[in-house]
Amino acid sequence: MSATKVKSTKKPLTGNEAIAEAMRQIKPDVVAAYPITPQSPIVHTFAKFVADGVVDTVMVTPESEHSAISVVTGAEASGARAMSATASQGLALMVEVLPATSGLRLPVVMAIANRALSAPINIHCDHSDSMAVRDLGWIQIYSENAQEAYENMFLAVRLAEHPDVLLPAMIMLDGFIISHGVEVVEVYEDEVMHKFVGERKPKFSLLNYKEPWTMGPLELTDYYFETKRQEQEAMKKAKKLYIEIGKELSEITGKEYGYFEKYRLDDAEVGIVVLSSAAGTAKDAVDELRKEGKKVGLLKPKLFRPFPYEEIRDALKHLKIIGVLDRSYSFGAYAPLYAEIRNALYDLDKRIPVQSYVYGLGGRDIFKQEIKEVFNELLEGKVSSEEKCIGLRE
Amino acid sequence: MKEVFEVRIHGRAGQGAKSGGQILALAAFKEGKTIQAFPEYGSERRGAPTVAYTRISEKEIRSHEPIVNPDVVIVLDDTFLYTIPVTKGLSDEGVLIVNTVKSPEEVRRITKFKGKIFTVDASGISINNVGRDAPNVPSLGVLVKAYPFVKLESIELAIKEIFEKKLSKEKTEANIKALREAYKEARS
Amino acid sequence: MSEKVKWSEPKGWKEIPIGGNLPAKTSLEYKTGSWRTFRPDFDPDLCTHCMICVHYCPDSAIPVVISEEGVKGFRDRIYKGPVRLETDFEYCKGCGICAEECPTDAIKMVRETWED
Amino acid sequence: MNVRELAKIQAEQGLKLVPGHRMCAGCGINTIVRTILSASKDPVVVVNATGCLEVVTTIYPYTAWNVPWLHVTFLNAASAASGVEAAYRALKKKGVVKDKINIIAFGGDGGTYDIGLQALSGALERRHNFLYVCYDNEGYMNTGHQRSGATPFGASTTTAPSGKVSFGKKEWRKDLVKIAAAHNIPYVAQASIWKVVDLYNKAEKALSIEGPKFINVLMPCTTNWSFPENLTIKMAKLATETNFWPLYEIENGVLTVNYKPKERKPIEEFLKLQTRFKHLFRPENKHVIKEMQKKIDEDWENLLKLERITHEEGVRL
Repeated sequence: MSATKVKSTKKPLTGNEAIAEAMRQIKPDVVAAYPITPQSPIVHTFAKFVADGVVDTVMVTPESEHSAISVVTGAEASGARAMSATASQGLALMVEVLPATSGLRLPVVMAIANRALSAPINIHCDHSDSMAVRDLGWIQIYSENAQEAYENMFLAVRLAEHPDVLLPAMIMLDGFIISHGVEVVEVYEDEVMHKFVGERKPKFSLLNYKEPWTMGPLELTDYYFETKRQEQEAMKKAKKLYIEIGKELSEITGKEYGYFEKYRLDDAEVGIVVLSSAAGTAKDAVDELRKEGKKVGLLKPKLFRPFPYEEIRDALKHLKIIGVLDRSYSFGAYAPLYAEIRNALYDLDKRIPVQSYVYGLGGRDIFKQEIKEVFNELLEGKVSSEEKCIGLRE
Repeated sequence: MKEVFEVRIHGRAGQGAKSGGQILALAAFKEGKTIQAFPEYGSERRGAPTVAYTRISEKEIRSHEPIVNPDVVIVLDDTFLYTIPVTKGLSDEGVLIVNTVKSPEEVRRITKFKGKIFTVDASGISINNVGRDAPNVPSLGVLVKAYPFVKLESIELAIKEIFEKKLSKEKTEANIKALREAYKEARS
Repeated sequence: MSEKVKWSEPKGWKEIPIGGNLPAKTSLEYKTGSWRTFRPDFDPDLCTHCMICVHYCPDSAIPVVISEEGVKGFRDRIYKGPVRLETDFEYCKGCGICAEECPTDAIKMVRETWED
Repeated sequence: MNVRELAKIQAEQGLKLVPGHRMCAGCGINTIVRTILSASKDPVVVVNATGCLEVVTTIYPYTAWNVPWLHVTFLNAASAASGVEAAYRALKKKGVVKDKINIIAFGGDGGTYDIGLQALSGALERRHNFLYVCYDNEGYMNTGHQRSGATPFGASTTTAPSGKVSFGKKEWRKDLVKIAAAHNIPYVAQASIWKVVDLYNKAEKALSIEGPKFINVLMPCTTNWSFPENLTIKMAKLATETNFWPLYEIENGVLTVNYKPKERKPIEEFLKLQTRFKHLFRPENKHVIKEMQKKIDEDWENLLKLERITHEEGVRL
C-alpha cells in the first residue's frame, strides 16, 4: 500500500458501513433499496444519514427489490444520480429490470453483498447471485475487503457515468465476511471524494421536457441488434476507461487500480486465481509457502465485466500450472471464473494446465490451510479436467 | 509479544458477544492496531448461542478465515461449559474467561482445560451497576487483566464512543464502572 | 440528432442514439393512412363543428384550427372558434367512428379507391 | 367545460401524442391519452407499462410521443414513475429543474390490476406525487386476449374460453378503484372515453392535487371484445348506461357518482354486440346473464349508498 496523497481518516467500519460511507460522500440524488440480509445495514446506515440531514438524498423505500431497481432506473432516466444495494434473492428479483437498466444505458451504481441463492435458503456468502447476472450488461467489480469496496464505489460512479460508457455497475463485497466484519477503512476527505465523482451530466433526461425523448421503445428485428451492438462497444470502452479513471483515483489514494491484483506472481511457477475476500487469506498462504521456498503466487481479478482477457493472459502466461477458485457453480458447465480464465489462456501457443476448484458455497469457510493444500497439489502437478471441491464432505 | 491476537466470544444472542468483540476491536484500533471483528451468523433469535471473533494485529490483516486457534476464549454464559466445546482450538498457552459464580478450579474440572482460567460474576456485576444482565463489558475487564494486549483505558474510550451514541451518560459510566469492577474482581 | 433525420432509412449501429432513444414524434413519417379500406367523406355544409369527431378520432387525424372569422357549416351558419378541417388522410385508418358519432351525418364512410 | 372548449384547449396546446402510431383502427386509447395529457397545463413526463399503448406508439424508429416518455418493463410503470418523481424532487431541490412537471403513468389492466399491482400499491403507499391511469380493456389484449383480473365474469377469453362445460371466466373482476382508494390517497376516479369532458375534468382535478392519484378508464377493445371498429364509443356508452361501468370519483374518501342514467339499460344491450359474450346467449348460459345483471344492480345500489353516506353521514372511504 503506497502513501495516501490527500488527508484521510482511518475508521473501524463494516463493509456495509464502508459502502454507506462512500454513498454519503458521493451524495446521490436518489437512493432506493429494499433491505435483505446481508445488505440491510447499508440501507440502515444510509437512511440514518438522510434522517440526520447529513445528505440531501431523496430516499425511497420501495416494497420490493423489483421496485427498488425500477425506482433508480426511472430516476436515472430523469437525469438524477441514483444508487441501490441488494443481495441474493433480491438481486434475483431485480433480474427482469437489470437488462433494461443497462439497455436504457442508465449508469446506476449498486452494491451487492454477495449471498447464496435459494434453494435451500441460505444467508451466507457465495457468488452465485452476482455470477447469475454477469451477462446482463452491468459492469461488475469484485472487492477483497471493505477498503476496496469503498474505493470501488467511486471508481464505479465515474466509469458508469462516462459518456462513452453509460452502463450500470455493481460492486461486490462478500456477504457477512466483509459486509458485517469490522475492519480499518481509510476514508478520504469528503470534498475530495465528492469532487472526484462530480455531478452527473446526463445526455438524455426525461425532465428536460423541452427536448422530449422517447426512452425504452419497442425495437424489432430491424434495430434491436444495432442497439445491442452499441452496448457491447460501451463495454469495450469501459474496459479502457477503467484504467484511466483508476489512475485518477490513484492520484487521491496512492493505490493502484488494475484489472486485477498480482501477488508474488511474476516469479511464480504455480498460481491460483481467486476473487474477493478469499484472496486475502490466499495471500497469507502464499507467504507461508514462499517461506518454504515454493514458487507460488496469486491473481485476484477485480474487474469481471468487462473481462480483461488479454491482460490476464499476459499475467498468467509464464506459469506452469494454474488453479482457479470459484465461489459458485455454473450448473452443467465450467464454473464462471474458471471458464473465463481458460478462455483467456486459449491464445497462448503453450497450453497451461488449469484446475477448477469450487469452494465456499453457502458461506462454507475457507481456511488458509486449505488454500495451501491446493497449492501443494498443484505443485505436485495434480491437474485433472474434473471440477474439485474444497471443504466439501464426500 | 505476538503479532496477531485472536479472541473468540461465546454468548447467547442478546448478551452482546458481537458488540463485545466490536468494543475490543475499537479499543485496539484506538491504540493504532489493525483489527477485524466479525460475528458468526446463523439466523439467531434472542437466546440462541452465538459466536463473535476479534482479530488484532500490529500489521495489516489480510486473512478472512475464521479464527481457528484463539488466544483467548470468553464464555458469557456458563451453561455452555456443558453444552459447547468452548475450548476448541485453544492451546494450553491460551486463556479461558468465564462469566460464572463458579471458581476457576470448578471450571477446570468441567472443561479439563489446562491453560489459564479466569472467572468473574460478570452478570452480577452488570446487574448491580447497569441494571441488566449484559456480561460482555465486564468480561472485557477480565480480558485486559488476563491478557494485557489492549489497555483498560482504551476499552473505556471504546465504550464511551459506542455507548454514548445510544445510551445516557449515566449508563455509559455505569458500564465503565462494571468494567473496572470486573477487572479487579476476576479470579484465576 | 436533429428532427431532419429521415428515420425511414435504415441506419447502422454507430448512427443511432444509444439505448434505443428516439427524438419526439418520428411516427409522423409513418403514414397509417395506407391501412384504410373505407374513407370518411366529410361534407362541411352539414358540419356544426361540435368537435365530437375530433375527440373520438383514434388517430388524431382531424385537424382543428381556431377561426376568428368562422367557417360556413350546417344550415349555412357561421361557426367560430375551434373548427375542423378535412380529415388528414395521411393518418386516417378509416375506422368510421367519426361517421358513427357525427350528430348531423356530415360524415359518410365510402369505399377507398386509392385512385388519387 | 364542454367538448368545443376542450377542443380549443387541445388545438392551442398541440398534440402530445401524434399520429403515425399503430393502434388498431377504432382503438380508443388515443382518446384517453389525448384527453388526459391535455389536462396538464404544465409539462408532462409519461411513464408507460408494457402493453398495447407502449407497443403501438413506439415501434422503432417511429415514436408518436411529443413529450418525454419512458418504458422500462411490464410491471413497473408505477415504480419507475416513483423514480422519476424522486428524481424530480431531488433535482428541483438542487435547482437543476425549475418548472413544475406532472408525472403521469399509463398501464393497461394487465400492467395495473395484475402484474403491476404490487408496484402500484407501493407507489400509492409511498405517496409519490403522480397520476396513474389505467386504460382497462378487460384483458391481456396486447398478447392475444387472455383473461385478466379485470376481465368480466362470463367473458370468453383465450385462457378462459367458453366451451361445452364452461361459460368462460367464472370469477368477478376485481374492484381496482376501491383497492386504490383503500390506500387513502387523495383522488381516485373511474371514467370512460364516452364522456371526454368528464375524463378531462377528472384528470385536471387529479393533477391539481398533491400526492398519488389514480384514474381507471374503460377502453372498449374492438379487436378482442370483437365488435365493429366504428362502435368503440357506442360500446363505452352502453357500458355506462347499463351501469356496467359507472362513472364516479372518490375525493378524500367522499364518493360522487358523476353520471346516473335516467333508465338503466339491461346488460344484454352491452353484451350482445360483443363476440366475447356471444355464448351467454345460448339457453344453457342464460343464468350467467341473470347473475351478471343481479351483481351490476347490487353494485350500483351499493355505489349510491356509498355516495349518500360519504356525503351525508361523514363516512369516509
